[in-house]
Amino acid sequence: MGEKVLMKGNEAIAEAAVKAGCRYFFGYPITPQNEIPAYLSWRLPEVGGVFLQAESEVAASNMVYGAAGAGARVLTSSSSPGISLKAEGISYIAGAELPAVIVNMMRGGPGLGGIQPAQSDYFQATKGMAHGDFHLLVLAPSSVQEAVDLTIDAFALADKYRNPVMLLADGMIGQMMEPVEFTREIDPETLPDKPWATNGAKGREKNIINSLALDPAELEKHNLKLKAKYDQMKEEEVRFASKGLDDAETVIVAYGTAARIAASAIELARQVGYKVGLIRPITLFPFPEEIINQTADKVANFLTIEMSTGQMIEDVRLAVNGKKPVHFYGRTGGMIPSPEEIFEQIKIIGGAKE
Amino acid sequence: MGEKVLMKGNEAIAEAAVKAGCRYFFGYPITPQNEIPAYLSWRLPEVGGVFLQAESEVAASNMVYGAAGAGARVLTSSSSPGISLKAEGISYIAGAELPAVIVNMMRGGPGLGGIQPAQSDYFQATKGMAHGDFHLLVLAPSSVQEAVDLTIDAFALADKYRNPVMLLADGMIGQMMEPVEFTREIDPETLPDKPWATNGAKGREKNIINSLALDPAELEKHNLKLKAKYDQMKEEEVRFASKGLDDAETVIVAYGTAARIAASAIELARQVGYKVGLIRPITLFPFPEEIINQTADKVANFLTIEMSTGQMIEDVRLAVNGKKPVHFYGRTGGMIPSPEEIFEQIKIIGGAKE
Amino acid sequence: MSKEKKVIFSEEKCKGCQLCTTVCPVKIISMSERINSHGYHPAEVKDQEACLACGQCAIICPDVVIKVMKPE
Amino acid sequence: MSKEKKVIFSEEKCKGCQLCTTVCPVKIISMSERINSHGYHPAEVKDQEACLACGQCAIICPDVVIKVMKPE
Amino acid sequence: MVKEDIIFAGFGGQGVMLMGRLLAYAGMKEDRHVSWMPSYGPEMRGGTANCTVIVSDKEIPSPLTSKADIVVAMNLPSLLKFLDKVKPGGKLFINTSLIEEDVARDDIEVIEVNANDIALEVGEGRVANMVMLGALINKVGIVKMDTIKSSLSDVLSKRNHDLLEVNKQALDNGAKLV
Amino acid sequence: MVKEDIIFAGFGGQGVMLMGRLLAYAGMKEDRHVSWMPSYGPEMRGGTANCTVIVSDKEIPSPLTSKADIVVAMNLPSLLKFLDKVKPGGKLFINTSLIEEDVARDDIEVIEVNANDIALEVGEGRVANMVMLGALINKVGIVKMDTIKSSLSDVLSKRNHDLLEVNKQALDNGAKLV
Amino acid sequence: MKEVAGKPAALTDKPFHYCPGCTHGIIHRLTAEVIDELGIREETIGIAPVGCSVLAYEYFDCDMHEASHGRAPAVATGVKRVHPDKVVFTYQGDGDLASIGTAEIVHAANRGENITTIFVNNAIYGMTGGQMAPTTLIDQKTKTSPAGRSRELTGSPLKISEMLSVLDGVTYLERVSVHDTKHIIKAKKAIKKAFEIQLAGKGFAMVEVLSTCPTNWGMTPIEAMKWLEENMIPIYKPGVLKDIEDGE
Amino acid sequence: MKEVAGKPAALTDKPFHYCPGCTHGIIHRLTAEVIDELGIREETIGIAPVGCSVLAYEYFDCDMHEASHGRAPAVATGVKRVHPDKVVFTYQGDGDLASIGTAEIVHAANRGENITTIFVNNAIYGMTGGQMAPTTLIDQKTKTSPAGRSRELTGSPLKISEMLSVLDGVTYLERVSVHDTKHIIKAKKAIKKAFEIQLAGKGFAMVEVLSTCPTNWGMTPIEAMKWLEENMIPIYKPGVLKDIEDGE
Ligand SMILES: Cc1ncc(C[n+]2csc(CCOP(=O)(O)OP(=O)(O)O)c2C)c(N)n1
Ligand SMILES: Cc1ncc(C[n+]2csc(CCOP(=O)(O)OP(=O)(O)O)c2C)c(N)n1
Ligand code: SF4
Ligand code: SF4
Ligand code: SF4
Ligand code: SF4
Ligand code: SF4
Ligand code: SF4
Ligand SMILES: [Mg+2]
Ligand SMILES: [Mg+2]
Repeated sequence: MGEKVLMKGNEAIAEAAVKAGCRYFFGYPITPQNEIPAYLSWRLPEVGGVFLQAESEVAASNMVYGAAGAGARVLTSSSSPGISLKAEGISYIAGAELPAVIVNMMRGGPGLGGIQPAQSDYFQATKGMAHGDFHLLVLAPSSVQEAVDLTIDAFALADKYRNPVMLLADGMIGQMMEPVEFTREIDPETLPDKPWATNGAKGREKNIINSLALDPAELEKHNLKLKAKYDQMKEEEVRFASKGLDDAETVIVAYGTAARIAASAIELARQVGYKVGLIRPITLFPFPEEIINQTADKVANFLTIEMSTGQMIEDVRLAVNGKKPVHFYGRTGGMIPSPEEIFEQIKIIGGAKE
Repeated sequence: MGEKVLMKGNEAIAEAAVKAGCRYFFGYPITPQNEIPAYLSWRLPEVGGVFLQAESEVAASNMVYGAAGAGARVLTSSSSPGISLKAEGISYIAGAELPAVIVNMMRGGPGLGGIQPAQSDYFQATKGMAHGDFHLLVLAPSSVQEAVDLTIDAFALADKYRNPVMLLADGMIGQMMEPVEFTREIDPETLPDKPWATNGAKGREKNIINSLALDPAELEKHNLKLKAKYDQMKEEEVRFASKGLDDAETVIVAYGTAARIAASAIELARQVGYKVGLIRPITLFPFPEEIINQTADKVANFLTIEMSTGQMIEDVRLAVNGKKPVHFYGRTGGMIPSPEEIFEQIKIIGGAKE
Repeated sequence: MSKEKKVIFSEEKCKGCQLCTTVCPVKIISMSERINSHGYHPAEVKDQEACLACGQCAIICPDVVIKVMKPE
Repeated sequence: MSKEKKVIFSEEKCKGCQLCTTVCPVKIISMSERINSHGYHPAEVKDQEACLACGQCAIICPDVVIKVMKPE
Repeated sequence: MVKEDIIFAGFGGQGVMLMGRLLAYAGMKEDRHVSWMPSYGPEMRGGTANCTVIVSDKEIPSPLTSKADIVVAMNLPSLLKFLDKVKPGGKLFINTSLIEEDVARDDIEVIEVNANDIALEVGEGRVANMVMLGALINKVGIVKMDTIKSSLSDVLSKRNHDLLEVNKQALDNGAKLV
Repeated sequence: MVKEDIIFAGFGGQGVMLMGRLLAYAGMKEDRHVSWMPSYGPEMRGGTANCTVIVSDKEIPSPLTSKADIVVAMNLPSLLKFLDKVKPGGKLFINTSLIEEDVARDDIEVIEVNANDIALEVGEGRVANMVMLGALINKVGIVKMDTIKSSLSDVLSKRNHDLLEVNKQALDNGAKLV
Repeated sequence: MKEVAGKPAALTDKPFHYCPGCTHGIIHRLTAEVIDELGIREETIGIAPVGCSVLAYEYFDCDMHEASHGRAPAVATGVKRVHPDKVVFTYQGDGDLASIGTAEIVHAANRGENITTIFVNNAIYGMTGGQMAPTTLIDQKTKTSPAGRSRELTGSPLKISEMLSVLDGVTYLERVSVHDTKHIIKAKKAIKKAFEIQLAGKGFAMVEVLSTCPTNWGMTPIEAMKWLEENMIPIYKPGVLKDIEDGE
Repeated sequence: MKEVAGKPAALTDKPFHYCPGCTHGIIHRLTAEVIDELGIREETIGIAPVGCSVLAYEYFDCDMHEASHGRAPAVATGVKRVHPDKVVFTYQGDGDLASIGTAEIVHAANRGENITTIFVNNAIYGMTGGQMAPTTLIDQKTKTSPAGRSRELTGSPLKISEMLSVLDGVTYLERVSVHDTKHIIKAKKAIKKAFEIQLAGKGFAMVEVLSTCPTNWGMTPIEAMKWLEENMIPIYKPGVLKDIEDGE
């Protein structure tokens, strides 16, 4: 521990899960996240855990549902089409208030789409993942090290809220290698007991894991309880990184891979006098509304960069709430925007300089 | 035709599909939409069509995918959890640009939830249905007659855009009986040919139904093509109904069942001097942004009413764009707001009257 | 002969399905005139002494209505 | 004996898998020194006359590289 | 504006849904706005079934009602469940063939109909619902009795058409009670 | 700020991914910021494989690069694919053992390395990649050759550790070429 | 006085919500009796399906996990892999197990997942109001086969137990019925054996129980029992389909 | 000169993207030859799976519909119900058909859906880089069974063809191999028969074709052919598993 190693994002996430005390993985192969199951297929048995390749994503998410209900720290990972198949199961996990961590290594869509990096599942992750009033807590790393750190946090957050947490990244984060350090390691034996788990009703009342409530009044109560959790997340869990907000005239909002590239573009732009800042949401739900809203009082405009045709921009606009224009630039289908392209957009918004 | 009959919403929708020239239904039972398949199970054979109960929602949506690719007008229907299972298939249908009509008779969620009416799948229907950059065209009836009319329109819109269209209603619309008139009937034989359909490459180049594009540049092009369709929908297909906007100080935005009840509340409120208007989105995607934005210049505030903890409110806020406060009142889990409750909210927002 | 009942019906749980009546070897189970709070005519045994405590009725009862006691 | 080739390889399609070499009853298929534009050494038959036009090579070739002609 | 909100409630099997549909259908024939909304779901299983019918001269906002003008309770559980739903000044029809209890409200009008007994008199226990509906129509007159009768053949499923006459008889006998 | 963007490209099987990883690993050992990004997906199947390595004194924004400082082309298809990616003034290493074509650009420096031939001299055709990497390091010096060598045992999978010495030899022989 | 029949301890006091005469109740009781007899109530985690028995979690007095429709075997796999020393059973209807959940039961069975499955085949979708199930008989009328099930359009009744018994991972598979007391007693034996196999760590065991749905069959409970006997039994023959221990 | 072997008309000119020696190419060619011989190219709609053969729509010169992973039988059902007079086939891998798509193939088969299925069993997930399939052999090393497949943890190789052949809706089911020319010729006969059955309107027909994946097996194509013969054939015995016409 504590030593730097060079790892692929996917493998680093897998190792981070183990370090977080996760001992159960259920998943189904799909590019570009296959290194996660491949890694865990030898690593979990090594630490006494269970790796099981499910017959499908539908089965995988229900195995996760079962294992989470049984009290385990449990992980599943997939990429876009596979996540869509997990939707119903995820809704059950959220409805039954179970902790679980789900990785979505996004690729281009819709349909079979492609396998290159994309960010076109933002809406799915933050809003309409499945039926019913619920939210995932969504974490968006922009480096391999951050993927590691957020994976470890993800398990803790899932337990804290008894809610599924999604690590939302793209094929680039999953496939690239960067140096990482593992500074934390959690022994699952030391984790607090889950008194609600289905592990046999020995000497206690029976436990029930369930999301059914035929009485609407009861279901409404449940919905409001869930909502209170999401509100608490909004209070306590918002994370973002920012840069150059002090003097910025234009602020780019971007997450994950897009944010890294935006940072490059900002450097280019600052070299020639454009005052550009960056707000990088790290939690996508809860979304860092407040900082964006406050920043809107100081800057001239916003530029949202996404590897999609425009999804997060809605949250940015909701946060800006009409105070300033919010521009958009996106690439899709596996195309990665270049710093130069973004710089061009900055120029268009910021007017002539020099 | 043209005679009034008293029908359940679900049965009326089923009959409307037949009248629209739909001859294929693939679905899986789920409350509260079971009258749709039950009706079509005898009605379709009567008109030479095919009713097939699929082994699951996943299979159903892929049967629809196949039948739509083969050139048919095809319907599927489900309710919330079943729609989640159809997500991947729907993403394929959208990605492959196929026309199909999907009914979601919403019930409370998440998870198994309940079976009473709810509107908590708004996000799913309008935004994050599944992975990838795509949208359904979403129609939200608020009466049985409107359900009929929109169902017939849905097939035409699906064909026009080669895009799946969702009829989004709730258990109440599906279960209630109201008088309906069928004024249109389309003979499927008279529908324009679909030259792209897979019906055998006789005397022509082969046709391919597909959503795969391994080359990111190609996939991006495809994504932009899809986006252009959505933009065209925004230009051409926005529908809404409104009432009392001339003198309104407060405008309620609500759709479907919630809008009917809001209309009651508005009557109560107007009786005692509150100037309240109603904007009822009929298309949820494309969302009637413009009318709301324009209205925001004239009124003091908005009140969004939903049978959820708050989903459409985001689109309302995006449309209002900070010009005026947007309030929210919702009931969930199958609870139906009463006109009196809504009236209370109007009083809170509108201050003391009389 | 015991004074205690051999076959006891939790009347409120009975749904009047009549299945028990079909299996009693001595045909002593009948449906009562009473209606329980769920609106069912519950099954009853008037002639307790004729009961063989064979348990057949309890075996087929889908609603765990019937307890059968055997004198030891 | 015909002047035309009996067995014709679409060299650009060949992936050098060598499967054809294993089935030729007269063992006349060998891998060429050449590299095609995909970087594979294509299979070839130098001794066309020895070819029986039996089609075995074409039957096993996974890439539809081989056309076999039989003099009529 | 005339608008009547009516809740019909009873055991599944007592034909409460049909009573509601028949009333709604007749309302439609008289060119009124109508809606019929059933309770649905697994609670039907052995429990109570109910539906809400609204007949109005104007568009009907919600097909459900928080306070009904009229509640028809065909059995005791239904009475207990819906008693509070009758709006002050409203009417409550109770099937005294199955309900012996007294009604614990004095701000409403209670109409007692021994529907099952009358139905048996007609010779068909199953038409208690029509007896009750006959009483209702005669008392409240939301739609014309003739419209109800002429709607019967449209609303009753074909296989019950042999019961048309008995149903009409039941309607009449019910009407006579109030 | 020193930042080098390098693309390694060749057939799958030529070990281009390993060249990249080794360089990135050595960069990490020298406490630089590094990233390694592979091409991925079914195009690997028989097609070209490539990876982008960035070694920098500052945080690395994008692990991909639109214009590389250095491109290493181990075969012809790779050369054709990546020639345009070399930034003006940049360097192009080509494996002349497999590439006979001339390079049609004169705004870049072309370094020719007959990597396969040299590898065969070392007695192991598979280490052409190390020959090339040796040449690269000697020419450009992004990291120290010693760091590369000491990284070898960490980066090579255990079952190839018997090839450690051959690899080092190849690195040296490659270095000598430029 | 000795109680010869009554409520098993592994059932709660909650009255079943099932329709009058529905044999789900019998099968619940048998399962609970087996749990009692094996003394495993405190070690057992039951997986309830989506189907009429969706509320099974209220009736069994052991830990219960409500699955999503059809996925009980996957949920059970998740639970069992976390607690291999505990007893895990699924209780599933024919829509649940033989239709939407086909993949999950096939793969749990093939993996030899060490769980017990009670498969309640009533040839119909009870909960949703009587739609056709894969196990619906030819010519049987349902809400979605109003003219009777057609072999031509929808195939034959799915013999999923016969199909599963082909799989190596299946240790024990028996089909039983509850249409009369003799068969009920046999059914209980089979259920007991299916749990014992799990306790012995011997792999996947399943009991298919032929069951009635008076409501959606449109019959009285007594008629339903008869219909089961006369119509289902000839198609779904009771008996041991697989028993590895018997070398079968 | 007469062409005794060459490119069938039902294949386009597009070179396959398959790895060197991958037998997907052989199976494509056989299927195309059968389509040619039956003269049905202009009547045929093929359903491509998600798997290495995902691009099959580029190779077959007939109408093609790309399915989602595992759902080809459902997509085929949709197409066939709209065009009952056309010929519809699915081409599916073992991950596609025997894992994620289990429910879809079971139910298409049980319905006796009048389609033809070519099932390419290479005991691995080719496209995604060599993960374990349900058909992976015991002790076979894959990316997700790095120590070799364990029977205890993941069960035995899934004999899905044996399983399907139990179903009434299956008219014809044969397992063949393409590891040598003799078997290839037999494979073609089986594929032809499977199409002929559809043409005769006789119901569901499927051919399981044992196939290689040199890349993910980590072998040369020649070694892979041998490995198939020596390791797969004993487990997956070629032969007719069902042929209703033969009264079997
Ligand atoms: C994903 C999903 N699809 C469909 C349903 C609706 N549904 C509930 S139970 C059921 C089938 C019940 O039939 P079966 O499994 O045979 O059980 P039974 O009620 O007959 O005991 C269905 C389709 C659902 N809840 N979720
Ligand atoms: C829903 C979904 N899950 C997973 C994948 C990833 N995936 C693509 S192909 C494949 C399996 C391929 O294996 P197989 O079906 O055996 O075909 P082969 O490549 O071996 O011919 C998988 C899991 C996907 N594209 N979609
Ligand atoms: S125990 Fe036997 S004899 Fe006694 S009532 Fe029951 S069935 Fe009849
Ligand atoms: S079997 Fe049980 S529920 Fe049915 S009538 Fe007898 S006691 Fe009542
Ligand atoms: S046709 Fe026969 S003899 Fe001729 S090259 Fe091919 S395999 Fe050899
Ligand atoms: S079998 Fe075909 S691809 Fe393989 S070497 Fe021979 S000709 Fe080339
Ligand atoms: S609907 Fe059928 S299966 Fe369900 S409880 Fe009623 S009788 Fe039993
Ligand atoms: S990965 Fe395997 S199955 Fe796929 S093309 Fe290559 S050899 Fe064939
Ligand atoms: Mg059932
Ligand atoms: Mg495979």
